[in-house]
Amino acid sequence: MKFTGRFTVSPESSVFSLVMLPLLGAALVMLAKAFLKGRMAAGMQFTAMLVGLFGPWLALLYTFPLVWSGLTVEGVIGNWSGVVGITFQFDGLAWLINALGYTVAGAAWIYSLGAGPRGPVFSSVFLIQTAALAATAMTADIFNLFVCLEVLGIASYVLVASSEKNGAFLASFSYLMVSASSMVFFLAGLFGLYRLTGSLSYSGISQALLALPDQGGGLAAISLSLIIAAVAMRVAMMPLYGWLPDAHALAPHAVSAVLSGVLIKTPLFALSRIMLIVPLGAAAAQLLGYAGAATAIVAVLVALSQKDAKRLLAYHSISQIGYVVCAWGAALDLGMDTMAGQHLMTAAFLHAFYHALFKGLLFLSIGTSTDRAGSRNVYTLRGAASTLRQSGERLPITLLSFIIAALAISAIPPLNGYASKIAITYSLKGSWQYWVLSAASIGTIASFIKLSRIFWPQPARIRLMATEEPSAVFMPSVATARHSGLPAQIVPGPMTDTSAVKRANLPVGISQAMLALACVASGLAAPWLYGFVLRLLDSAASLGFTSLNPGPALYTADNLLKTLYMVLAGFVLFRLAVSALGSRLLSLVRDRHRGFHGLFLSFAVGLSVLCVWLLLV
Amino acid sequence: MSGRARRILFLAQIALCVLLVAAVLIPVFLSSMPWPLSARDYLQANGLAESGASNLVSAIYLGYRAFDTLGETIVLLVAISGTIAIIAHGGAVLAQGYGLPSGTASEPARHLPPKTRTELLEVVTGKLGPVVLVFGVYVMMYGHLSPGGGFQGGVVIASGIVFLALGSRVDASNSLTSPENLVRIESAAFALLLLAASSGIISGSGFFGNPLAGAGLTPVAFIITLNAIIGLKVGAGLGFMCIAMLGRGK
Amino acid sequence: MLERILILLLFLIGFAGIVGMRNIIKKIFGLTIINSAVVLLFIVEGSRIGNSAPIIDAEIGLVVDPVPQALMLTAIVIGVCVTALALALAFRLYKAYGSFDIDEIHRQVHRES
Amino acid sequence: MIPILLALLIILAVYTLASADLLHGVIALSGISLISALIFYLLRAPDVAITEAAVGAGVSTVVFVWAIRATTRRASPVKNAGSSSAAVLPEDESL
Repeated sequence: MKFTGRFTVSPESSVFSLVMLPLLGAALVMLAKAFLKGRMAAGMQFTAMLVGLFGPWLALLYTFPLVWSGLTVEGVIGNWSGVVGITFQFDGLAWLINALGYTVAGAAWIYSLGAGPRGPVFSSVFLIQTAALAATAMTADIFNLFVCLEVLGIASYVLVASSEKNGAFLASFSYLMVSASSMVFFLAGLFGLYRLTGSLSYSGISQALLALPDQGGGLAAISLSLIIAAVAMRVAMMPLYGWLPDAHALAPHAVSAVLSGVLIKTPLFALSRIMLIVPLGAAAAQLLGYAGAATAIVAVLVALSQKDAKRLLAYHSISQIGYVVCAWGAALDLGMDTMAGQHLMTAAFLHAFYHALFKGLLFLSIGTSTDRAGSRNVYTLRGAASTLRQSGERLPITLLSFIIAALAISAIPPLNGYASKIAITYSLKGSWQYWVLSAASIGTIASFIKLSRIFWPQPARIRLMATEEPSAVFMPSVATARHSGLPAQIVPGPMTDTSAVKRANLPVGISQAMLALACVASGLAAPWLYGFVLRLLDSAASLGFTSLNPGPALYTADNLLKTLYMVLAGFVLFRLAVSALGSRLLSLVRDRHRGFHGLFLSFAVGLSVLCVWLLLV
Repeated sequence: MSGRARRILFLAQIALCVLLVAAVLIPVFLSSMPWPLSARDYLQANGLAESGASNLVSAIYLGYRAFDTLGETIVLLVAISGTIAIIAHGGAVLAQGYGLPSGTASEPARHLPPKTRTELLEVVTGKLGPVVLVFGVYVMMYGHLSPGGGFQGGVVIASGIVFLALGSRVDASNSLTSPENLVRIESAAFALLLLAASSGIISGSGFFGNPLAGAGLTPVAFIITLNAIIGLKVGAGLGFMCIAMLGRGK
Repeated sequence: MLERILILLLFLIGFAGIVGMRNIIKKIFGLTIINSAVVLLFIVEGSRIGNSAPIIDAEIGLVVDPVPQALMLTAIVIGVCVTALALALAFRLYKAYGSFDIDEIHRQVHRES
Repeated sequence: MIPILLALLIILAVYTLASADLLHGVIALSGISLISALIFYLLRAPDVAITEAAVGAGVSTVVFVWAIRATTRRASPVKNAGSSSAAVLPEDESL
């Protein structure tokens, strides 16, 4: 259909409706809360969520032909002068990040309809977070990036605190202090860059730096590393991930899915926009890529040693983001104008996208199972499958979702994780990162064999133990009530959080089924999707590599054989890990609570290493 | 490890942390590069003509970089609703939704000693409140000419609202200072702000553009409008937060 | 130069407070202080290129750089918002664990779970 | 002039972090905000000065005072006074 009248939607407007629609939804939720009561308010809130989370798809569809044909929607917001105004850039990469964000946010919201949280404050903050993701994806101005990151941050502190689990307030507080302080360092870096260049837009900064003698020298290097370190903090990379396990493990399940699936990746891809054009960007990306490989292997070892199911998943998020960062760093190091760089970036994005799908599914299915079973201890919980059946789930959707997601993260064909991991290792073949990532994959398989034991039937001995001591994990609210001294109606009893989940309900099933189908479908359609992402990223660089090299072949005998070996190795590693010696060794690497200052020490160390690296190259 | 060794290790970690940060920041903070002139020169030459606001900071804040300001008001919005939700109910208000009993936003009141108001305080603040409100509106509306603007005016308005709330008698229903109304004003102002920001899309002058540029309206009118809306929103939001914290809700 | 050194010192004091203080309210004090230090840095350095406030009326000389001022308005407000949220969390932590001491809170959290 | 004010800020910052009474710390902190506002005014940034005075010295002080009155003014817990103040972290019990 063509618009023939005078009224046409400009590309710029449709791009900004990606940000404005969720914000409008948030405003509607607040209006509903302020002016309406009861069913009317609930109905309006529901409508607002629909507008905010699914309306942007229209804008994405509308802008797709533009992006596909290689155009970039760019300009200055409000048509002001570019010297001071805010520049934005909507290209294939931004389109892809938005598509990723709205997919996961939509599924997480449907899940939250069934399992909570669902208050108006939650809804509006959730929508605002989604809007900030969209804005982060398309900004090309460094101070605007700061504002977007702050909005993302403050929304996620509130969302993490909205959990009623024990320790969620501490997790939220630690996350807030670390990330707010790192944002002050971001400002200091911004000061350095502004002092050197007098400009705030990415293109202005890079042009001014290139014009300077010595390209800005030490000040430019240090300012850049301050900014990169602050963003890397949000991405939870190697030395800076200390805040993540608590925050992600204690948040409500739907929030965990969004935090792990989208929130830690968007800053990374937003950062690539400035790293590509600033001198020294490639060198910084190289170091980050190395840190990513290290993250992948270290985090998977720590994950293998966890006993809390959701903490295990949180460590896997760190490990998987390590894969993404490794490929992303290598891509930026090579440059997006090389074919290998394009393929690596495609692989990185594809893995980020697939990880969002299967990790979201993992958080939702493990969350549902552990809530119904009443325990999250990987070592003692058994028979979760039968618990699910008893709770009235006639179709074993949760169990099937878990199986699909676990197979996907373990890179078993034909699921999506297989395709993206093959894509990453294909481009890295021959380098040391290839071997590190392969080892990390073996660890992933082993730890998911370990996690899947919670669904195995219950042996008699453990059943006895389980009835004797009810799990401690699920009594937090009582403890809170006891300590806070508040009357009982303010602090809800232990069951309020889970009562909704105790019975099988439709939204929980639907959201899991949606994500499970997406995992299978995106696995089957992986070659096509690879070409799609490559083409979109390519159109951003407009070089036309797509036709030259369509990407890796998936189901070669070589790859399948390698997968078989990895599964065998994973099983061996699992046996080792649960053996007496293995569990003693693993308890050494289990996350020591290094305390609050440990978080800052790792930040300071990471920051200074990055500085030294950039000053030396 | 003994307590003493632990303490030394702890202090050593902190010293290392601060030293590393100092080493990194010294070149940034102590740099004596000349400050860039490009943005200043551009604004001094064209700022007034392009935006119509003689206060260049306002011109940037609500003109050139109004999108940042939108982000800032959103941070404030999330902070206020998050703070209230956390102090009043823990996670419960976020988790449960509409099942909560209404009017509990003033929960922290129980922790204040009962005697927070005295006769003198009541009289002084009650008389001062309207004056402060008027001053806040002045700061808010003249931000494009003189120092001040929507945000600063909003803060002054908020303190005026708090004064009125402190000054009014316990049972007197003061419609401006009731939390319900403040929440209503805040959410309505937020919706208005979003509408104003996107109105340019419909009229064709682009996102955050002056919607009536075609009709001969100068950009400064748009800046004044934004100032007023932001002032209203900030005033209501902060006033709500302070009143809830002082336990003066209904 | 002296001004820059003093601002750096202010920043480092605040940072040491965040890292080294055990009381979480004092950590929040530290956050406020480093935020102020960076704001001061922007304004002090940005004011070196002019000699009148960035308000254009009659014949004035060169104005100071208005861009850092506008940016710092945003940064100040965001800083206060984060502080308010941190205080709300600190209040909750105190109510739940009866202490502002970060180590004590850590200990209780890990004992309970 | 400016260096003197900055030196004053540093003294106040040290006092803020060192004071045993949190309420005194808050008052010193609002002093920091007010002096900063004065510096901004002297440096020809009146907008920032107004904002810092209203937001930093006003709103933020109100929130701090509320938080401290609702909890405690003491900066260090009584029972731990004198005992080892180093981080005593829990040993993670094995399975």
